[in-house]
Amino acid sequence: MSYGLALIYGVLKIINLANAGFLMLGAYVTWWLFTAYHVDPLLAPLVIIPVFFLIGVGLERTLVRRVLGSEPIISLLLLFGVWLVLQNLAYVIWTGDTRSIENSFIESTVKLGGLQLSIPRLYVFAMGVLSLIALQLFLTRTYLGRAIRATAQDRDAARLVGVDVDRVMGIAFGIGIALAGFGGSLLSLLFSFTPDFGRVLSLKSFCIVVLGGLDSIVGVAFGSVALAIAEAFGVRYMPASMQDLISFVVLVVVLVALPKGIVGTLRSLRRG
Amino acid sequence: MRHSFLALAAAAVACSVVAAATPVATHADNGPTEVVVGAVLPLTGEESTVGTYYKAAYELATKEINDHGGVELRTYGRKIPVKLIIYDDKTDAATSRNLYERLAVQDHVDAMLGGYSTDLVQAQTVVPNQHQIPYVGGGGAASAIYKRGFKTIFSLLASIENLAYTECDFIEEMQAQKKLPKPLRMAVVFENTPHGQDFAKGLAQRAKAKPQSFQIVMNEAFDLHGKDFTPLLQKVKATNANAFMADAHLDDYITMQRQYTQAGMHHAYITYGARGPDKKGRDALGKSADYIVAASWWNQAIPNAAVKAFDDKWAKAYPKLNTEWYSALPYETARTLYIALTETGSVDKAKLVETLRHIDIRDTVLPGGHIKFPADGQIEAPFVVTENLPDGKTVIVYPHAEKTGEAVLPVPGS
Amino acid sequence: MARNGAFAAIAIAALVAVPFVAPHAEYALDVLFLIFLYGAMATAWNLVGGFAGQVSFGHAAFLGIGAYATAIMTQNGISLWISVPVSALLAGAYSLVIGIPAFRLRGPYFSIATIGIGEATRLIARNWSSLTGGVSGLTLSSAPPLLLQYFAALALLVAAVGLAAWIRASRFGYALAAVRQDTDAAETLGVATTVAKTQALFLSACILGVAGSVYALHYLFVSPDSVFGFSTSIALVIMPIIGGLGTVTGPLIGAVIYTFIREQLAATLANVDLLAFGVLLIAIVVFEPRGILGIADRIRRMRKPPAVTVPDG
Amino acid sequence: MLEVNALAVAYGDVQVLWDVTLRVERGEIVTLLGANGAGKTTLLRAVSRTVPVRGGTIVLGGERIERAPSARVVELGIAHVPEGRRLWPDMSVEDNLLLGSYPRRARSDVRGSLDYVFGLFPRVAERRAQIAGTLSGGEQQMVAIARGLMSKPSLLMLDEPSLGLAPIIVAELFETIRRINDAGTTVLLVEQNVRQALEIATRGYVVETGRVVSSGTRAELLASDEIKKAYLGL
Amino acid sequence: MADPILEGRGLTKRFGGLIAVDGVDIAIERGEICGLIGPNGAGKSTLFGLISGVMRPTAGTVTFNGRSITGRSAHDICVAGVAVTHQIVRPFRDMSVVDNVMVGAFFGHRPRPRGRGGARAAAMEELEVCGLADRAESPARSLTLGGHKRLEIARALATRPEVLLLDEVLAGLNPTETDRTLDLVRTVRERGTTIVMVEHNLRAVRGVCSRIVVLVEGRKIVEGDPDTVLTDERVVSAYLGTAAHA
Repeated sequence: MSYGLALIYGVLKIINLANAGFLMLGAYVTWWLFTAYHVDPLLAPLVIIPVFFLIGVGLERTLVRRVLGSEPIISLLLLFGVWLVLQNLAYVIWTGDTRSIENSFIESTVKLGGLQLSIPRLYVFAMGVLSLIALQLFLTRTYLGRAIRATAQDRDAARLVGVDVDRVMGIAFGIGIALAGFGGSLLSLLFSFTPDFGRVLSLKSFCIVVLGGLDSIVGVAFGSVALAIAEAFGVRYMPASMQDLISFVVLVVVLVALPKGIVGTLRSLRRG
Repeated sequence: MRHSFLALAAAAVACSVVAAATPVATHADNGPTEVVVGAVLPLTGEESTVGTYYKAAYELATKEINDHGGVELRTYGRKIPVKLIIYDDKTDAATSRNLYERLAVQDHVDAMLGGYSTDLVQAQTVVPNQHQIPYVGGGGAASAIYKRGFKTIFSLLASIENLAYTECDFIEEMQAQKKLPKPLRMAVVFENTPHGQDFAKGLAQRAKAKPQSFQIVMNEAFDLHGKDFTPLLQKVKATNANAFMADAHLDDYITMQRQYTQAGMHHAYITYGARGPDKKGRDALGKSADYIVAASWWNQAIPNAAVKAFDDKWAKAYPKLNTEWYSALPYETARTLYIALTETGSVDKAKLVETLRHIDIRDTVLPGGHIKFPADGQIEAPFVVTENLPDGKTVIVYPHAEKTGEAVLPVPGS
Repeated sequence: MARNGAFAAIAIAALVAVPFVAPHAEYALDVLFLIFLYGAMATAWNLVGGFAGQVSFGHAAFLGIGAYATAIMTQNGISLWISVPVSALLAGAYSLVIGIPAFRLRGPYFSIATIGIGEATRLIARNWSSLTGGVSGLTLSSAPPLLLQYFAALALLVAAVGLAAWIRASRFGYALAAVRQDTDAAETLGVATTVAKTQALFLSACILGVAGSVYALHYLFVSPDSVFGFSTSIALVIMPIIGGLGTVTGPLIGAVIYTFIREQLAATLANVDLLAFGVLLIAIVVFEPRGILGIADRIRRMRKPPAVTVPDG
Repeated sequence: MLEVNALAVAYGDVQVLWDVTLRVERGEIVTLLGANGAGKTTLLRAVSRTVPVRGGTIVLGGERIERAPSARVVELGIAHVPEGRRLWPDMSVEDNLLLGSYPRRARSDVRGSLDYVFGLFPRVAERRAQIAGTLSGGEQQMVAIARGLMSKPSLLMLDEPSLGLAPIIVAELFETIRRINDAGTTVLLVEQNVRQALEIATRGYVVETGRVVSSGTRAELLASDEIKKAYLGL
Repeated sequence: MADPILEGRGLTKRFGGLIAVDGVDIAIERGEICGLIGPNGAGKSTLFGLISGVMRPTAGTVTFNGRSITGRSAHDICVAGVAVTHQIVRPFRDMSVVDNVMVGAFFGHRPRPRGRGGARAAAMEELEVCGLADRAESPARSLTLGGHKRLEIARALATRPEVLLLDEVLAGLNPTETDRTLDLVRTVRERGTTIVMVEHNLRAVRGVCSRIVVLVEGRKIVEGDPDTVLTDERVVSAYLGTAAHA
């Protein structure tokens, strides 16, 4: 999900347009495991996270690394190409049919006070928060996590303390892709999907990441809350058919007006 | 650079000359060797599910004709086999239009079968109009398509306004039986497409005509292929509606109904327009799809022998594809074209259009029992209203002629 | 230079002659028409994305505005002599509205912002029913004859490529090339870089505006999802990159390949087109960022003895 | 312990070092002197393997390292404290320090290393929870050196540690460097504050446009004109 | 100084909490070669940035030929007549050498050269001066570092500047290239262009500059003729440091 984007951007300084593709793929793999092998969709991430991680590392090794040194736009285009390939492979393999996962868990709800809440929604929300906490703990408490942050902030300095920067970049890309797959797997519990699934969601992720500041994980959490509020609030006053407009407009306005995101702007104000 | 420019120019000229040399099919006096019929369908992309059915149905109807030697064209005094050309437009309007153009100018089709989904049909129908080629469609319901004065376009798919009217008639009957409250306060949400707009328009007209039966308490469009309808559903929840009247594509229907259930919403009456009985939706939604009322162009449960026969035929030809309305409609579409060709007796396009304009087919599996086109070319067939019942059962509850069971209304638990 | 001109003249003459040599080849004319249209569109995108190095994923907005402007004016009986230039100017005006803020961003940020702008424009078009007919779009009643369409598209292509060729060799072209390679260095050499980028975007938008007019008159149907669609923006990015970014003929070559793959191959082979484009894009970006022209250049150099090898890096 | 022989380094086609040869013995403080752009920083970067070597050899404790990856060099006991501190500004002081003990060799005794650097720099101990980017220049320099020491190096390479610091802090800093050396760590020091550097150095090398132009003990260098020539072009 | 061609007053630049340039007054006399020296981090390049419009000063003014150019954009300032070369060379790598210089001729040059031919002629003239005429058609990326530095100068000269700011043109050059570049600097001065150069190579500065301004930690500490300045104790200790226990 958005964290993956922030991580990849932070460490490799590239914008990952392929995120949309891996998000979609995460949803499809969950569905495929469920329909073909009756794997509980809640367990699918156990497969998806390691496999996508390896795919991410492989992608970084084989393709992304070759263009890291060149202009940023080149890596953007490369990952855009990866997205096109993923999306259309999905069309070939799974066709454009709408897919969705159905089991009793997905239908279940719970009453809390007067409110009826959907259990899968709560679950997805909780997993989102948990993954954020896990990621944050990983990044702040482990050597590898610290090395990732160090590489994001100053690659050369990381090298000087003995961090294998190339390896760390591969791992960061892998984690980013694994998170996108995980996100897709979670979202497959809530939505029906087609191979085009990731596009709008991914643009929203960009919006969230831009809101929060491109390389800040905490900012991402902040950004997603901000966007959710903006959408819920906006739809009250405008037709629901304009719902997505909100995120696009927020995306452009924030990019132009606050290029460091809200958290980044606050941070530089504090330092200034 | 120089070389490439030269190569480019050469390639362009070469390709056009080659194309120019392709012989134009000419009809000898004793008629063509085959009748060329073309269609462009969304075999991939968003609408590929239905597109695949359309292809299967067109092929089935064509195969039946060809198994009997082709269409009988009396002008030439013999049966002539049909050559069916189908292209894939990938659910893209511009491509769809270009490929119909290709059917017209390169494949020199004698007639066209229609594509599927409103926006594609809207874009593609300019081609048959421009080339004055007869076009029989079964896949674009929006009335706007047929209000453009295109003279060669015919459609077996009745308009969504009709769908709304049929549902309203059914609701009135239920109100008379005290199964639904009167007036019915409707929260109308519709996809922002001509399809959805027609649905909302139909309901609005009925609410205007019969305010004592219908009231619209909310009327709002949502964007196609939305991912999160919770804000919209919260808005619906905030109204005092007792009916939830939605119109949506399959994916949005699944997502929205799931979120509806999860939000713990209940209404005495709930519909998603044509969505409801289809297997994919029921598989995806499970119990959440129970009690949804739908109005459809066709249903395999229509209790008559012809429908049963079609169902069997379809199941035999395509054991992997369920019999859906989008099996029957395109099948009848192709059959209509072949009947019209036989009646015309030649491949003369103007004459064929003339035949279609006056055609009246009585042996159809479509509800209402006959196929006839009004001046604008869009059929005015009635819809069948179904209700999903628990355990995957579906009953036809309206009209009386096709009825297979009693409606369970209001929705239990509401 | 002169030889280039001569070849161009021969090519144009040949293309003008096609309808007369082969009057029944309607389908060939149709394909050529599409190549011209796509070629002009790709050339227009290339002014900004290739010459000035500002990769935009939202260029469909300009095509859409041109198409809608022409459709609306034609429906109201306004002559094409007026509606086509007005369409171009409206698209150009829109480019100024979005270009001025967007060019405060550089590189990938600009690209991401253009995705947002393009999609926002599409959504506005979908919802502004009174003007755009909403999602149902607008239908035009009658098309100009195919021959006229053919020549109009050819003229547009010649104009676009001519403009590109002229810009490339002009003072303006130097400004754009300098902006692409090092914006800051260009600035310190007196190039008003933001102005140059904005001018390029304006010209690009105007060409796309006219292309939109041609589109509307050919398709006779414009809807938000067809003309403002993201897939159109993608096509605009793909064609020049395949052919050769920042060159004059590259976008044209890209358009030929694109049209053939998309309109010919893909009609019978499902979903291979975008997949093929994705693979092509990856291959080109990783192995030969100069596109087909770059590959051709390599082949030529391999065949000829290396005349001057330039010591590098 | 460190031997550099006929080292040549170039960035692209810009050759920065030509045929540089020098030695650092265990326990010494060796200083590299020379004007800006002479190639001192590049020499350190060549040793820490963050710039490719074109020719020559670098030998550390008997192992050839001129082709080794940077992580290996750190593992072998070289810590390079780069010019401009290069802390990770958005991380806490503690995280910066902990990453300093990234090499496996150092991880076993992180606690001990922390105690050692906190003892050397009490101020760093006070600031351990603070975000590094918000420290003052002097504090950042202390953290940078402390981070280097966290890898338990046998050779500490310092690049312009006094840059941009107030004179009082510089004096304190040099005193600390001397203490680090006393505790057994060999030091290779690049410093523009020549006089101060020579005060604590055992020996020095003068580098001019990528070549070693003279070398000697502290006394020899203080006595010669080479330094003034190298710095002021006199 | 009676009539300085370029003058900065109270120039200050802050980056966050750091003051890179702190209230510097600097006046450049018409026709001189002025050296701007100081240890690393003294703020020399920042000062150049403020003058050339690449950065906006936090405080202070820049006047050129008596008119304020404070806060104007870099391209405006270039067209007005102040050109700058970059410390790290920034050629347009995909262009030929002459095309690189033509950018300067096309845009920085007033009056505008007549068309492509005019710009090319102007560019060739500068390439001749800079000794790059024989490499005119080579791709810019194929030059050596010395060539790149001279290309930077040629490009800047093509804008016909009255003042040329050279940022470490000698850095990384070998002695032969250094001498060649210094000769070029003298030639340019003889054509009437005023030169300000940031330089670390003090021997070279001594040889070519008529006046030196010394910056330390963002402040101007001393200025004057090279011999006086370079023996000034403040300068010496800025470069060599002060002994802690001296």
